[in-house]
Amino acid sequence: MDIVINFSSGLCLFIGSFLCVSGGIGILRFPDFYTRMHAVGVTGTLGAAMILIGLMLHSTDLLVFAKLVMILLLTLLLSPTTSHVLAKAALHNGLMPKLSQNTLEQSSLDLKSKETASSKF
Amino acid sequence: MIDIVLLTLLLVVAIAIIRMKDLFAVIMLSGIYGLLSASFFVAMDAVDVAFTEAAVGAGISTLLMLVVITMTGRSENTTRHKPFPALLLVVITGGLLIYGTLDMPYFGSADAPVHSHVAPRYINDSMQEIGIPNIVTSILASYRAFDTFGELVVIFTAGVGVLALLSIVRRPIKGDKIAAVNDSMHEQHLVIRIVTKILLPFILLFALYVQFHGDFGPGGGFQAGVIFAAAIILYAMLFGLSTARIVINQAFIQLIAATGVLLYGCVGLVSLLNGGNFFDYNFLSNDAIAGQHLGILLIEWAVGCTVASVMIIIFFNFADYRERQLSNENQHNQESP
Amino acid sequence: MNLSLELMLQLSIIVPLSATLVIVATGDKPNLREGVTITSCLILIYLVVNLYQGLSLGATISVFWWELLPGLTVSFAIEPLGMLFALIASFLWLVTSCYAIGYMRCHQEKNQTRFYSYFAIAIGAVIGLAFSANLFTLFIFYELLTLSTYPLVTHAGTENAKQAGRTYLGILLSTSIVFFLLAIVSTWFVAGTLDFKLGGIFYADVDKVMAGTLLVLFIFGIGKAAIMPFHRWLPAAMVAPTPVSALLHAVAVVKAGVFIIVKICVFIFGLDLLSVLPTTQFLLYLAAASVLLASLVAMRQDNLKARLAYSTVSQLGYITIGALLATSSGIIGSSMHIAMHAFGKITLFFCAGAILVSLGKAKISEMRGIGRQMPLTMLAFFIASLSIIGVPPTGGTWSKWFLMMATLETEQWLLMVVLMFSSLVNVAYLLPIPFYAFFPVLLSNRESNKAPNQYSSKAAPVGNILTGRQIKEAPLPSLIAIVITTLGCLTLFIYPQPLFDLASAVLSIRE
Amino acid sequence: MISHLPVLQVIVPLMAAPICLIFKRAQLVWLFSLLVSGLTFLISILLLQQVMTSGVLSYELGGWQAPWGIEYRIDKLNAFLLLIISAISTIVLFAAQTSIEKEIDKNKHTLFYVLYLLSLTGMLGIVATGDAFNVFVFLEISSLSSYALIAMGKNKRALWASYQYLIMGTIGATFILIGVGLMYQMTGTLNMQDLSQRLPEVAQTRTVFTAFAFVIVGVCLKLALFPLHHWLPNAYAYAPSIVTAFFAATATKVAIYLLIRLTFSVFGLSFSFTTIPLQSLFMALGLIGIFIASISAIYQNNIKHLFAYSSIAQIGYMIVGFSISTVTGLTATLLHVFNHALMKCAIFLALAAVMYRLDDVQLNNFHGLGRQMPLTMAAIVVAGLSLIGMPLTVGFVSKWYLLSALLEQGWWPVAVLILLAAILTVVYLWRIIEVAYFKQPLVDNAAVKEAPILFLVPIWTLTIANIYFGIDTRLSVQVAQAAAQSLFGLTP
Amino acid sequence: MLIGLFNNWIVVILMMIGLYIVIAHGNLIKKIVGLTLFQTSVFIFYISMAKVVGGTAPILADDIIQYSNPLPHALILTAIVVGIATIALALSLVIRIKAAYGSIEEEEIQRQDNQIQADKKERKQA
Repeated sequence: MDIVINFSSGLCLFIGSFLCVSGGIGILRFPDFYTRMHAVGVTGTLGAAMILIGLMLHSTDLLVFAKLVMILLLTLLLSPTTSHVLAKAALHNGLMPKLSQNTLEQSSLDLKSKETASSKF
Repeated sequence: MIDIVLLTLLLVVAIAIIRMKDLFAVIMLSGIYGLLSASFFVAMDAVDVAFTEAAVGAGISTLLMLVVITMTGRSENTTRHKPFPALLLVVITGGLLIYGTLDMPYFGSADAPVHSHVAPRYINDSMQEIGIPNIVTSILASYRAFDTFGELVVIFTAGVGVLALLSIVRRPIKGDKIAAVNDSMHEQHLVIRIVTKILLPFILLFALYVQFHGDFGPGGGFQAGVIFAAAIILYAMLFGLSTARIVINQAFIQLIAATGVLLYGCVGLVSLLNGGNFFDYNFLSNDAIAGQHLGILLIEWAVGCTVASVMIIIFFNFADYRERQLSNENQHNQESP
Repeated sequence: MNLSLELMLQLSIIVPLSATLVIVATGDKPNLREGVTITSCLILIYLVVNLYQGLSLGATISVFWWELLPGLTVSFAIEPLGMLFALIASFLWLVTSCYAIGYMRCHQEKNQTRFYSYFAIAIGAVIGLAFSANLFTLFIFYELLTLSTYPLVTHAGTENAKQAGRTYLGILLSTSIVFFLLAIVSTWFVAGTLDFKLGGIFYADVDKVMAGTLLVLFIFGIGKAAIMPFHRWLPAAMVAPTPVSALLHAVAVVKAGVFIIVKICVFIFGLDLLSVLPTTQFLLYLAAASVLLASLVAMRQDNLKARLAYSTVSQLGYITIGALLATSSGIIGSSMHIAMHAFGKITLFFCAGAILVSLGKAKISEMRGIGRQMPLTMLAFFIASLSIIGVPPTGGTWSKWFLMMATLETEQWLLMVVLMFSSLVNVAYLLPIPFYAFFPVLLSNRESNKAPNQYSSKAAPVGNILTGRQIKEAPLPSLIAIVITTLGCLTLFIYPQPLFDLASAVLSIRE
Repeated sequence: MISHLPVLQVIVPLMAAPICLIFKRAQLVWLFSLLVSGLTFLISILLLQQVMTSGVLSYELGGWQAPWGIEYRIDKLNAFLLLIISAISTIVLFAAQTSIEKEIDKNKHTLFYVLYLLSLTGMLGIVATGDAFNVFVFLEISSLSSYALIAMGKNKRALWASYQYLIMGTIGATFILIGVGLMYQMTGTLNMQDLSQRLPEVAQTRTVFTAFAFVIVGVCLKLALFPLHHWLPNAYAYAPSIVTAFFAATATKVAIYLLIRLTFSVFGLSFSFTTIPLQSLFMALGLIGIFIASISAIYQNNIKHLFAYSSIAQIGYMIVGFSISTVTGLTATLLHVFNHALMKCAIFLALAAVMYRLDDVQLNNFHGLGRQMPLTMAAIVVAGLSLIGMPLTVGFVSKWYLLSALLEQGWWPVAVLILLAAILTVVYLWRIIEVAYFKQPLVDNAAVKEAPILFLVPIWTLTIANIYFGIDTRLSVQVAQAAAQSLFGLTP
Repeated sequence: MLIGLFNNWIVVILMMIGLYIVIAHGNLIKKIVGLTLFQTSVFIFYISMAKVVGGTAPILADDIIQYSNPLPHALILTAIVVGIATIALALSLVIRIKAAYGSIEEEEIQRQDNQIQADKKERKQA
């Protein structure tokens, strides 16, 4: 029985770490801020979740297991929010995403109109 | 091995801080520096210190600096102030220090005088004398309770100092104005407000957990206070300073800060009046160990209150000053468009 | 009322100091204030005379006040030299006060209360200085004297009064801090005690070079003795009103300086150690130089008070030479010269003040023929200058006689020549003033056309030298003071016995 | 209760600070802090008596034995310092309320008193404690409250001065922390008494040498010794005048105490004066400091700047006395600590009175002040004379001891230099006196009256103390002598 | 030999970087960051002193025999809080300086100070 648990926890850990590594590569390869942000946001959350699940499987006593569950819930809640906030702040400060040539003019127009409406504060 | 890696990372971050011109990046790097040093402390088995460094070094100090640069602008002028005399001075002090390290006991050697003279008693006898597993808390709260009292007064002085420098007489804002600010904020930070509404109770709960778990694991008054303050600051940032002021009014917070210090002092006075020396918890109740527990509990509670209220005072005054400046600028712009 | 001698000693210091409070209290009523000054002078004289009688009966009077540091006490003891100085100071205080009443009233000086109160403090400091039993008490009153005379020097409050005050205080304070205090502390350290003892307080085997440097430090330290390099403050203090310069240059400050020099030579070093020190010779020549140079400079001074100031500098040189010659006749000569010079010089200053008040003349060149208007003052001037020069009918002869004897005993021929020559120079700068005052017409023709002719018209017309009878003498109290001091000069010649006994008692040579 | 005096000395003002924060009315808070400061003064007197009769007092905090817990060791040296600090703070507090009415706005008065009491606690804590790390903690309390107090000055340059002081002060405190850390590493203990026993074995190692260097540099930063004094003039000139009066008389004295305690009690006389050429180094720094500070004092227009530089010069005197490293030399330093506190506190309180009336202390504000504020000006004159070292004043006593200490060692050139420096003191004092008594008052401050009674009482008690302790030196000399002898190990 | 002291040398270098920033950089906030660097590296020095190879965190558990030294941990807890207190006060000073001087560069502030000094002197002469 514990072989199955060991194997599955090893598998989860492996997937988790693979995701994190891919996130890292993503940062290096992608051209601009938003795409990099996307790479890290997605892989970060999932990778961390997988590693935690792997640890849960691996853990022995209940207390550690409970703590790991709490941490899992927290990361699932938090990391998407952080990436959202990061993107919002970048946009708010006027960082333009790098688009292909033709859609550039069109999107910047409606962006301006939205911009003036929202930033009263 | 891990600490070598962390140290080199710290070195890289430090050099980056020198090179950077943009203050925002420098502050972020100093936050990272705090986090790295916290993880180094974990590698060095100093869990309590790691907790505090993460909460204070990485958390609050970065936060406060960010609030300040929103007021003072982000760019640093290019010319170096006076690089060469500074370099010379630094090389001399560095050389002296390295000269000093030559005779130091090797890193982690068990027979160093540090481990052989005063420390063994803490490790061996603290269970019988005080009876709590976390030796650091037992030193902090009982063996060297006066140090912590001094440190609490330092925090209290910083709070009073910031009050003395930045506090301004508040004009009560009318009810409807708060609502206006509220909904504009709502529309702005919809996602974070929802998430914080979920998270806030857990953060406060976690703070209380850390507060009372100090005897058994890493934690204690300081960390709990800082986490508690972080929760309030998060609330203030997202739901507007004026609403936060209604939730936590300033006079009350100052009162708590003062009572925290008084509580700490009174624990000492009570033990004094019961016949022991100052801060001698054995005299707090008939059984020595129970006295120690009671003493440490009260002390941690006092520290938690004061640190939380002082951090809140500091943040609210910083944010208040910023808000007043913004409102002055707006009036200024309206007067001369 | 028979107070114990010790109590009288303490009272003699406390009376002048406390007089200041009373004077300040009665500040607004001038007559009452003057009365208080005069009564305090009389009380002081009464006390000092009693002390003198007690001393001459052989009583040793000493008082202990408090101990500042272990071994360092503030205590007083009377010995003949101190007695002599105190007698002069208290007597001349009376005379100067009544002179000042006349001078101040007539000259309408402002804030006179401040003048009289600081005057009293200065005298209190002088008495304390005279009776101090050790160097430390002496230093306290020395500094008190400097500080209390500063407001007197800068009494006028004008810009050059401030300037003069700055040089006055600058020199006196810096010499006293740098040299005098250093000398006192080193003596305290070398000799172990500061109390005055007749044969000197140094052990026999004290190393000569150290004692020599100490002597130099002492001589330079006492700025008030106006030895050449540090005499600048004396002419600078001329800006003060005349009673003050009279007080400074005849009674209190300068006399205190030389008094301390004599006291140190006799009671700290002791005559035998003094004669053998390597630096004594150098200091003797220095004093001689200051005698000569000062009198030469005095000759060229046109302002009367400046001339008298430089003459004081040279006369003080006499006393220092007398002290440093380290022979008994030298000491007697110098202590007697303190008295003689005091009476002589104070009269000269009174006359100068009288001339300034009544005729408004300060320059000597304008003083031709004033004998007509102020016969009595000029006569007093004549007698006093005789005493300064050292000619028989006045007291100055005795002191100069003993000084000459001292130079002979020690075969210091060069010094003897210097003394002789400077007496001649004294004649050159003192006698012409009364001479031209009485006989303006006898000027030789050559001189008359050189002198600015505007003078001749202003003075009494040449024709009626005898008939020009508009006598404009000094105000009455000043005149009385002048007469008393002139008589003092004369009596000191006729009846010098008590002064001589006191002077010789200094070295306790009692036949 | 008598046996608990050492800890009560620090706890009373410490507990008073938060209590002051709770009641808001400034008038009440002023009286309360005055009462507390008086109580501290009383405790320090009782402590001094106890120490003089029964020798060293040791008080284990928390009931734990010495090297494990924190221990308060009160011997003659720190009892003497405790007395000075609490006496000065009580006297300064008399004039506090009237002075800050004009210099600090209304709603910050309570905060001022809280910070004042905290800085008093910090200083008392540094002096009373016997534990090396505890010194660092209380050093931070007193420094932090002094940064905040200085920054409350009216003039905007108080902020910049306080910032500079903060940077240099924190660097100094961190140097001390490094030094204490190195000492702890080599000996394993933090208690000063224990350190002094265990340091000689490891004294020859390079680490202890570096620890000594760092701690001394840290203390010299706090001391404003010559090369590290740049923060002091601005900090004292632009701070509220009551704060300057309090710090001028106590802050640097605490640093001097630390220097003496470290070199004599912790590192031991032999180590600190033979293995390291501390003697000649400090003698040179002290003398240069005296001359440069006195000369720059002459050219100052702002009178507070002038007397701040003169404080640096007086510290130079103390350092010269300290560097003689003989019993008389140390007695001279301790005497000068006591005397300088009296002199400078009187002068700065008088300046506070002038500031209260004229709102500025430039040289041209002093025109004709001799007539308009006679009592205040007279106090400045007497305190100035005591600064010069006139007999019958405290300045003379310390100068006498310093000179005899120097001559005992035969260093008469240093003695001559010290006396020449006294002339410089005369020069810059007389600049003020001439302006005050000879110049006519400028037309605009013609309506200036004498300082209020609440100023005159403290100023004149200090001036009379200046003269009284110049005459009856039993207290100051005996205690200083006994302290010096106990530090040199020869029990009196 | 190297590993033993390498740790300390890096800490010393970190300290010196912190000190360099404080002294060399004119910007007030940069100085404060330099100060935090300097103090945090001192804490690292203390904690690396307390580590015992093979020891665990100083929390008493029955199966562990070797613990790291808890005393420096207690000291550093105090020092961290002292550090943040100083930083908070320094930042509030920076805010007030910005409001009063309008800039947080050392040269600018020094220039304005000398400016005030200069025209005060002219007023005195006038």
